[in-house]
Amino acid sequence: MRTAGTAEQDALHEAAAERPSGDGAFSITLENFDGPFDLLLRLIAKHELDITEVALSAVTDEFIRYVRALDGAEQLDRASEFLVVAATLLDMKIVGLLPQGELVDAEDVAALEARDLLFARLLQYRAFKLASQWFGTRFDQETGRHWRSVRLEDRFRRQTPDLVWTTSPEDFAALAALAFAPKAIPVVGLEHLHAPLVSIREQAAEVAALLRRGEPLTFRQLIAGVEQKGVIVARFLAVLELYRGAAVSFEQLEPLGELTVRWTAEHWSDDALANLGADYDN
Amino acid sequence: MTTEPIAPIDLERRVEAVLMVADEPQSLVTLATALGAPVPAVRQSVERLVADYDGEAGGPRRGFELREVGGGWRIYVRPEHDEVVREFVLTQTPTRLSQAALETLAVVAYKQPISRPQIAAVRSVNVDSVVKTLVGRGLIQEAFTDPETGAIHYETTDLLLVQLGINSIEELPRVAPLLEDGRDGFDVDA
Amino acid sequence: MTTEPIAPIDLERRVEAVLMVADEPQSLVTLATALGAPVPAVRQSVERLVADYDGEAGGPRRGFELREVGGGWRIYVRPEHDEVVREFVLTQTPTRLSQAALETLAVVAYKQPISRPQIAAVRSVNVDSVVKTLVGRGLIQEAFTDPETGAIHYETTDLLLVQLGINSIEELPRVAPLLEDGRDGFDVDA
Repeated sequence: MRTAGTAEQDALHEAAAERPSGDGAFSITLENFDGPFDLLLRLIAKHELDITEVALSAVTDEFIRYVRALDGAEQLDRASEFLVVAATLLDMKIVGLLPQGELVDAEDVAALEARDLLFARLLQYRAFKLASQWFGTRFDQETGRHWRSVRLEDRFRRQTPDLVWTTSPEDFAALAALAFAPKAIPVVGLEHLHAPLVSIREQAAEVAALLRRGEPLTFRQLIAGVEQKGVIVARFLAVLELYRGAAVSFEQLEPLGELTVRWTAEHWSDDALANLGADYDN
Repeated sequence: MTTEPIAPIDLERRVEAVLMVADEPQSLVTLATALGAPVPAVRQSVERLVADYDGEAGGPRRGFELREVGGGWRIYVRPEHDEVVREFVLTQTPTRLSQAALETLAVVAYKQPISRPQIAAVRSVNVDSVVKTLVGRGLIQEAFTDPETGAIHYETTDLLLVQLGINSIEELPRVAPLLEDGRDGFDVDA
Repeated sequence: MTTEPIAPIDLERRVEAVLMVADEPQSLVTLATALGAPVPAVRQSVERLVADYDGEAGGPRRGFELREVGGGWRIYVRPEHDEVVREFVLTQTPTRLSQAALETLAVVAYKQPISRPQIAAVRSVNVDSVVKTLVGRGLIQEAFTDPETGAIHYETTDLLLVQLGINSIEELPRVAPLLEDGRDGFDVDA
């Protein structure tokens, strides 16, 4: 079994800051932590596994346990980020438990393909993580360098063309307001849903607004008056996303029958919409 | 009006003179335009000045050097004197980039032009605020907007090259070895 | 602790390194303090550099020269290259301020007097070169130097008022984010 470079491994170990929690279960602090791939890399480093090694069941267990621990209300949106990775790992674990040798059915093949895809993305993620170290080092080196950039000699300064000034006091004040405005305004990240597309997030907001009045509604009622097919699809996906976020529950008495949706979230904040539907952003 | 060709030695002195007032790296083309000399002649002059300041033309190794950075030439203090100079000029160093920002920057640098959703897919997290930071620092900029999806694509700027102390994006270390199944790639820096 | 005396040749290199990045003429005393060398040694180094750049030490007569102005030493373009340099400066100087320069100017206007690090904190970028441009354009000027930190504080000039077509900085429209933290920047003397 190959292990990753030791220097990097040490760094990963440090960053992971693992500690046994009260019940003895493994846990990882969220500080300086950067999403599912990061977690996966840290778990792999902790077990000194080559990331192409299939014997990942220990890592899978920890990963799944971690995802389960995310189950707090404020972590719901985060947890959704992990679902794809977690599902892939579970598939891999199932394949790992099967007798080695022949692959019997398409599901196993799909799991292996998913594994390859996961590894490919993990490798890519790790490659850029390593490349970023080079960036960091270069930035630090160059910050210490000094270059000649001195005030222009007076005799040349007098020769420079006059400034063309077109800014009114009002524009000037607007510029100041822009500069003084707090930089990181917490916004719902709708920007990466682009103009012609239908926003699942917006549709989710619609659905939430309709359902939060209290009365359960059928899906038919939820799409009443909507004519564009895209909007109907997005609204349906939004319902599924809200279900995934434990904000709504379904009732369907018979297959293909009327679907009744009920608002069930006790603590709801519109912030939860921020990451909703992120999987559809591509 | 015909212009006399400038003797090489004079051209070197003129390049030197212009570099004394320039506050950005100067490309050979800009220098050639300003000096009314052909680009190859300017290139030779610059090369001779580099050697000259490096002490390879009979003179001393100067306390300064001529460096190509971000697609242009600029006078730098030689690294061994940076410490002395630091105590001297009060420059203000920018705050360091976060690890997340560095990693996002690396993704953009190697995969440009790239859209935010594409960056997010590589990073597996939401990158909106980090992209905003990098644009604000002038390290990346909008390249174009995809007419179909409306997605803004980003590319790196010349300022990034200057701050990395490199001359073109091709000077970045190759990322391919890092992507190969982990055999050698990950040991590169060990 | 005793310090090794610096060899004359090394001292020359350090002096030229400092002079390459220094904005203002530097007195021998300032140089000596910064370099940790005795004033007479620095004087000799400066004298040798003057001769060196003038081509009297075996090397070429440089495109730049070391001149004493107002009690200090600074590197200037040699007058015989003035014309070329003037041409270069003309083509390089834009007639409009960049967006970054305008925003920085707005920050100074509303928060003056303000130091470079303070401006950088608001703008969250390095503002050294932009401040230099604004000073060069005569739109801002040094107000005072903080005796403790040594940080230069900047204020706007009458030229800015003229450009904006107003009589005093109080005539600028009020800005909401400034009002929120209780002081709008203009109530200081109210």
